[in-house]
Amino acid sequence: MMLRRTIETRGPPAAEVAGMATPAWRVIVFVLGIVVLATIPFVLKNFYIFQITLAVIYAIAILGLNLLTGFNGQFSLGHSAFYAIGAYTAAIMMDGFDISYIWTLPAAAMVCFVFGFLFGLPALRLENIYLALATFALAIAIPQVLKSSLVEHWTGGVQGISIIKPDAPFGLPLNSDQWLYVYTILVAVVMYVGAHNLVKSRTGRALIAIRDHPIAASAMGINVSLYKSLTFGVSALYTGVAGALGALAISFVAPDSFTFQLAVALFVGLVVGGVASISGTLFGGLFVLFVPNIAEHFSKGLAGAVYGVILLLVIYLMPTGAAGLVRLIVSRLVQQGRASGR
Amino acid sequence: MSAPAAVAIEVPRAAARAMTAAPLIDVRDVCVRFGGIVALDCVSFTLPERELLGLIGPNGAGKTTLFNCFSRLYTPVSGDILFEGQSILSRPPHRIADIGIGRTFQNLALFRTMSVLDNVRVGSHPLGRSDFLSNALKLPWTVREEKSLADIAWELIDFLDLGEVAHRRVADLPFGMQKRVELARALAARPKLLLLDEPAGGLNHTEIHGLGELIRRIRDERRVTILLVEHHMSMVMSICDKVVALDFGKKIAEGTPAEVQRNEDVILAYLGTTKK
Amino acid sequence: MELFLHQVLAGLATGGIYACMALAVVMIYQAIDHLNFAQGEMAMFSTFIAWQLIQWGLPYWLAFGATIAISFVAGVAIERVVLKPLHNAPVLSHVVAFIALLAILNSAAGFIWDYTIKSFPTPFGNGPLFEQGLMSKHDGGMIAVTLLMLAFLYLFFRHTRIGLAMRAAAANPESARLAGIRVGWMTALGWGMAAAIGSVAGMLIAPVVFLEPNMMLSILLYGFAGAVVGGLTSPGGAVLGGFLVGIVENLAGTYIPVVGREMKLTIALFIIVAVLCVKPSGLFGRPIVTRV
Amino acid sequence: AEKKYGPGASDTEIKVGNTMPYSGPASAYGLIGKSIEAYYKKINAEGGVNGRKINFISYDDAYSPPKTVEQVRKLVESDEVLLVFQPLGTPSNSAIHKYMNAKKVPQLFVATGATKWGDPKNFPWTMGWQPNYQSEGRIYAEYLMKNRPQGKIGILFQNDDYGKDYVKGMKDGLGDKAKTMIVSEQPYETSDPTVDSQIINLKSSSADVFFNVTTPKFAAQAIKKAHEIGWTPLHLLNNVSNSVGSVLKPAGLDASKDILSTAYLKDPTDSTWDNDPGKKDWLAFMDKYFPEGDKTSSFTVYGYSVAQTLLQVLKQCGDDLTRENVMKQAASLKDLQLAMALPGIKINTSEKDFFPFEQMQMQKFNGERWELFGPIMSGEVGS
Amino acid sequence: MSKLLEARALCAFYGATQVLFGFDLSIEEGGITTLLGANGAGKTTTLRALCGMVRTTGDIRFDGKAIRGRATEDIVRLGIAHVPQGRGTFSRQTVEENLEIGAMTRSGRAAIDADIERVYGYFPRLMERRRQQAGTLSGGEQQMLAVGRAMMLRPRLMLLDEPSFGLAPLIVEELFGILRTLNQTEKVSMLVVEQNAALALDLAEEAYLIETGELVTSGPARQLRDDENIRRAYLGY
Ligand SMILES: Nc1ncnc2c1ncn2[C@@H]1O[C@H](COP(=O)(O)OP(=O)(O)OP(=O)(O)O)[C@@H](O)[C@H]1O
Ligand SMILES: Nc1ncnc2c1ncn2[C@@H]1O[C@H](COP(=O)(O)OP(=O)(O)OP(=O)(O)O)[C@@H](O)[C@H]1O
Ligand SMILES: [Mg+2]
Ligand SMILES: [Mg+2]
Repeated sequence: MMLRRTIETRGPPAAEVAGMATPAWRVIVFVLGIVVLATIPFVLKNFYIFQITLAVIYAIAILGLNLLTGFNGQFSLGHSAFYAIGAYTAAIMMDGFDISYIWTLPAAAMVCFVFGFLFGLPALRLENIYLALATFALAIAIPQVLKSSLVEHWTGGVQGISIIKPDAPFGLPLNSDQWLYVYTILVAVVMYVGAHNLVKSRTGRALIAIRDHPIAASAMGINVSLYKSLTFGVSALYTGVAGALGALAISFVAPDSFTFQLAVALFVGLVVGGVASISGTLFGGLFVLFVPNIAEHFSKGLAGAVYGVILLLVIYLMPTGAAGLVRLIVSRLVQQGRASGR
Repeated sequence: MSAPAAVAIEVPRAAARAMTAAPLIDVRDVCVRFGGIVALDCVSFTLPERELLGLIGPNGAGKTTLFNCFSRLYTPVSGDILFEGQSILSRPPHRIADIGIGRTFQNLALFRTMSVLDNVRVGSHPLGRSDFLSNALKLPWTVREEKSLADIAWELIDFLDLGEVAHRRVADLPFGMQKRVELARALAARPKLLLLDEPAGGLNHTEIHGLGELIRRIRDERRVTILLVEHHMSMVMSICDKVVALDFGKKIAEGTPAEVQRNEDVILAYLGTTKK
Repeated sequence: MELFLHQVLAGLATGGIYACMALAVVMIYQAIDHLNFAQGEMAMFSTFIAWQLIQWGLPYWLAFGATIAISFVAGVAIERVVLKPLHNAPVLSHVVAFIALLAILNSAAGFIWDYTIKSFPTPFGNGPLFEQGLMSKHDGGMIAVTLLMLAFLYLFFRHTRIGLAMRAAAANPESARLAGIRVGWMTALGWGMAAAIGSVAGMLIAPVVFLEPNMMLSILLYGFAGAVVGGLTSPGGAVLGGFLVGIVENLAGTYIPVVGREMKLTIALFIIVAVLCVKPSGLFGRPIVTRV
Repeated sequence: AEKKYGPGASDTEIKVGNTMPYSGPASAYGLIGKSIEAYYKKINAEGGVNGRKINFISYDDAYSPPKTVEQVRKLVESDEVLLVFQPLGTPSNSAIHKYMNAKKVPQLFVATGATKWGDPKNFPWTMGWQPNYQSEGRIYAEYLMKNRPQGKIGILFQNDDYGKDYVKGMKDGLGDKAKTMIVSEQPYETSDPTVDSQIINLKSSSADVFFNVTTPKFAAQAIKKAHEIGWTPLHLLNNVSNSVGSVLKPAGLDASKDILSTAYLKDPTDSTWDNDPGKKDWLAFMDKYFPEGDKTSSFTVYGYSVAQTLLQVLKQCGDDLTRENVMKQAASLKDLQLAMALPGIKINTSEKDFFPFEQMQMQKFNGERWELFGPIMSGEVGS
Repeated sequence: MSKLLEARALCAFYGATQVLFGFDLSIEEGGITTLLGANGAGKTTTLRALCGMVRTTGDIRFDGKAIRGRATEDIVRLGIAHVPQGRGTFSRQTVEENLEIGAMTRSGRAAIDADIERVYGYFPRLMERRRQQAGTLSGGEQQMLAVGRAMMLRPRLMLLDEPSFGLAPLIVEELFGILRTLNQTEKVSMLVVEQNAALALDLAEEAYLIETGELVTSGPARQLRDDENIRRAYLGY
């Protein structure tokens, strides 16, 4: 009796939380996704390739934010700062030191991790609202810091830095937009797989436990402060890598590119994609990139208002983000399937 | 005041060294204050390994406060708590589970958005050593570690008969079941000492009886020493080896269940007439 | 020394602006247990309404009163129409709704009244308050009104039952319902009051910074900062925090060489974060203990 | 002649691309885009240019460089416009500078006064329009050297390229004397709620010349505050912020009396021009095609004028509507007198001179309107 | 005697999951009814359903008026106080503020103050802690506060979800005495959910027994108490 139940429930890990997609589903979606991704650079105009590249870059940044806010429960409205640091790291290395773009990503990752970790230390003392404020302050401050005369020598001050878009290596028959797309996708796959592994692991569970009940988490032997600071670092790392990729894609960095509006946009992307959802961040990236364009399409003078209305509608329709909606639909389908199966 | 206290400390320590059966826990003159409120007032007792001690007392007597001292959520203004002969007060809260102290919470402190299985797996956190990097890379040894943590969790889920709800979100479960999840979670790190704060809350008579059996089994089969806070006297009296009664932070009685049950102070402050 | 005094007084004057906004921030925080990022735009929009009324020929005080009333109703309406459908949504979704609201109000104001700055009249007169012109009459009047609003809020929260009901509804809606508190309406009332207080703040601030759709973007940040330094739960603390931020910012800008001038905001924010690290619930906020 | 078409041009239409901050913190400038759009509506209604309609495609970039890059790429690669016209903002234009020149697409008449837009040798596809900030700074310096050689100058400037260019122009113009004459430089950020603190610092630095390098809102604040605290220096106000309707009036006409500034376009609120045919045309245009536009704002005049400049270029192109020819014609504007430019201030460009407007005239505010005085000057930078 | 509260074919749902499967329940005016059942049977859900806190179908009448589908606060304002499972403490407010909140629907300062004193009289512990942040009270103290808060409403009907939860034996005894007094002197009707079936059946006149959302049996409390089979099978004592 006991044994039978055990076998039943133990099941395949993909079905772990009730109402999740079945593995067959997932495999199909995954394969389809790969096929679509692989064909994009050969069928679309460069401009669209560029746009999709940007969307994926934003998605990576949002993924970083999601690790922090969604999974670990630390509210941040300041991730534009880490995006900026990543972007500037890449730009300075390429422009000032002639270092290949390949090395900019690990460097940006390291730099941002350190910055994030250090910022995470005082942030430990702050609770949600206060933390939101502190990070928001960071977002406001970063453009000022970037153009300050202290660092102007490296950052190029208000003029920013122009960099050159990398060409495809090994004589691959790709133009720079196509190559950057491929490169971004490769990086994104690594980042997403890493995030997925992390979230589904012992460490990931610790992060969520801290979000849900920090006192209980520490009673379970989780070093709450350390994990929180490290999460801040990892989150900054993700966003910083996105920033470095963004610098390559735009080929230009300037303080005005990284205002708090970017931080707000990343946050919006996080929520509409789905808090604590990894795949939702892709939707978030697309949203951040395309919805302002759609809004503008309706009305120039009222672009902001249209954007706001779209945002409200999206939140009404999917209060738990795109991922939440998908989860709901799938669980409905599963239930219906079960009902009709009976 | 300090001189006799020092002497008092010296003696049992010498004695403890002499005897091989040193107490697993040794609570020494622990005092806790919140502003003007004295929550614990020089409470001392010891508990040998694999014994089951019941901690009783009226509401607000300081029972949970004592547990919170074990968890290092509160720091006593004076006194000390020794575990296996070593003070735990120098340890931060997250370094308590790894020396083998597990607990449940009176008012439930589950990870509400997580499934039962995940809650229990978080409980076994101290048994693992994977970190951000190794987990993100899914190194082979972390996969093995995951497997062994999952095995521990499943074993406990079966032990506590939670199999049917293993994948449900804990927040959606009825209260009594949530209490059992807490118990499973507390056991997942294979503790030597288990602190149970009103585990029978929300259970009916049969269930309480079953729980009593279970607690005994945990002590016997899993070799766990248990400190039990409970208001259900039937259970305390039937399973505990020893009972300590607190009132207004002071220890008012200590002894076998039968002794304590007969104690006038305990009856007056705590049991009232409905002795069961 | 004279410069120092000048800067402190000027800081007090701008601090008055922040304090005004900080009060509105505290008001909404008590009512919804969160910060409303659209608060600044709401105040801006109200001020435009006042401006429009004055343009149409209403006397100042009439327009002032009418604007407060309109803002109150509008605040209630926003809660009922925009936020009510989100009652069960997670709090981060609410924040996104605030951002949406911000975008809508900002863009609508620009569309209706365009982006050129407009002067907004002051009821206190334009001249200097003291001889040396350290502070204008308007600054003095603004600080006085701020203190009046503070007194009102203090009485409201500490000594009326409805204030308690509002805090209860924000802190624990489910239990509040079980006590018969109409949580939805409490929230709406909170929005209404926050909007009304915001409109007063806007009308007091506009003569100094000029009226235009973006006038509140940065002021709101300073308002947040002030409220947070003082303690989000304490109206008095928030006002004090506002003044403090104004003064610290000016002194940093004046006396810290090079970086001070360029990054006075950054430095001010840094100081705030430092304060929070030492006192996580603000200088005057009541620390909240959680236990298990 | 034989018809030649580049991308975006045909027998019936010419596609002109543009980016503007219609949303976000710099949305005030969106008015320029809307004025241009209205103006081309008028041109199209009147038959277009050489029989072709102008299809003005304007996108919102929210004053964010990455968005500008995206939108401009969309214009070039997806909409395939003939040229990109009047993208606004120094950072935005910097972001697309290399791209436009690599793609060989005209980046014409950019809406910023930085000097780097007039560099035909390195960037032959980019051209400015308005007098550049440095030149203007030099004009003030020249004025001071002549009239206040012992003056102690206090500067309030926006802490970005815009403000810094002005300050550079001023310093260059003062030459060796810059060090002694400038007694205080006070930067401000666009995120500062007020500039009160800076004004107090300037006053206490005992400056008797105030060089006010600000955007409209802060200009008004500065004028008002200086007046309030009884600081009455010789006040030089940069051109960007000298609109009577949208700066001086809000700041207080009284407080604005005796301010000096420069001009190259007519102030729309200045009654001097009431009988001027150029202004009458402009008013007629506003009433008919842009009735909701703000007639007191200098942005509408700006948009109107820059749109006319492009119109002239396109007219000159005739039937050769290639990108090369657009640049060629843009670089061969000779003595173009725009309707709303001050009399005598003309646009001139050449292969080597990518600064269309280079002249300005100084003016003084008399409490009601600006009074022009002195000769037409040019700051002579970069050309 | 008339029925104060009547529920017919009561069903309740959490999202798409149905938890109560259509049973009838009624409470006599001035009487005490108890609702018993094992863990997860749906007792809490029943109380929540009566207060409009979960989605329901069926018919619920209070004092003859249909109340199903009404907002919780409106139902409470009819005079129904609910001591929720988990206590629902306003943890950031002080003990006294918690009691004030309980009386939020009433007016009359003097009467409210008198009632606060009365609650302090019942639970002297709360008096000692009146200025303390309620979230820092011990579990049992919070339970007392929850009961006290419900009393502050001066209700006609009290719904008590495991009122003895976490209380020391002596206090449990006192609490049930208080409930009995309230019922007798002030004619407050009560629906009591209890795990301690013996105690509940002693207190109550009527009893309902449910299992997985369905009614097993109902009748006079004495009858249930004396029914050996039921006691064994469901009440376990
Ligand atoms: N953080 C705190 N601040 C103030 N007082 C506290 C705090 N924690 C506990 N107390 C007080 O200390 C006393 C002891 O509380 P504790 O939770 O230990 O009681 P307990 O014995 O567990 O009671 P119960 O049986 O009701 O759970 C209580 O009166 C409580 O109000
Ligand atoms: N929020 C929820 N979402 C989904 N299901 C729920 C939720 N809350 C309760 N349930 C389910 O409803 C059923 C009845 O729960 P309820 O809490 O009413 O039981 P109970 O009789 O009060 O039990 P207990 O004695 O443990 O308090 C249980 O099966 C539980 O799993
Ligand atoms: Mg306790
Ligand atoms: Mg229950």
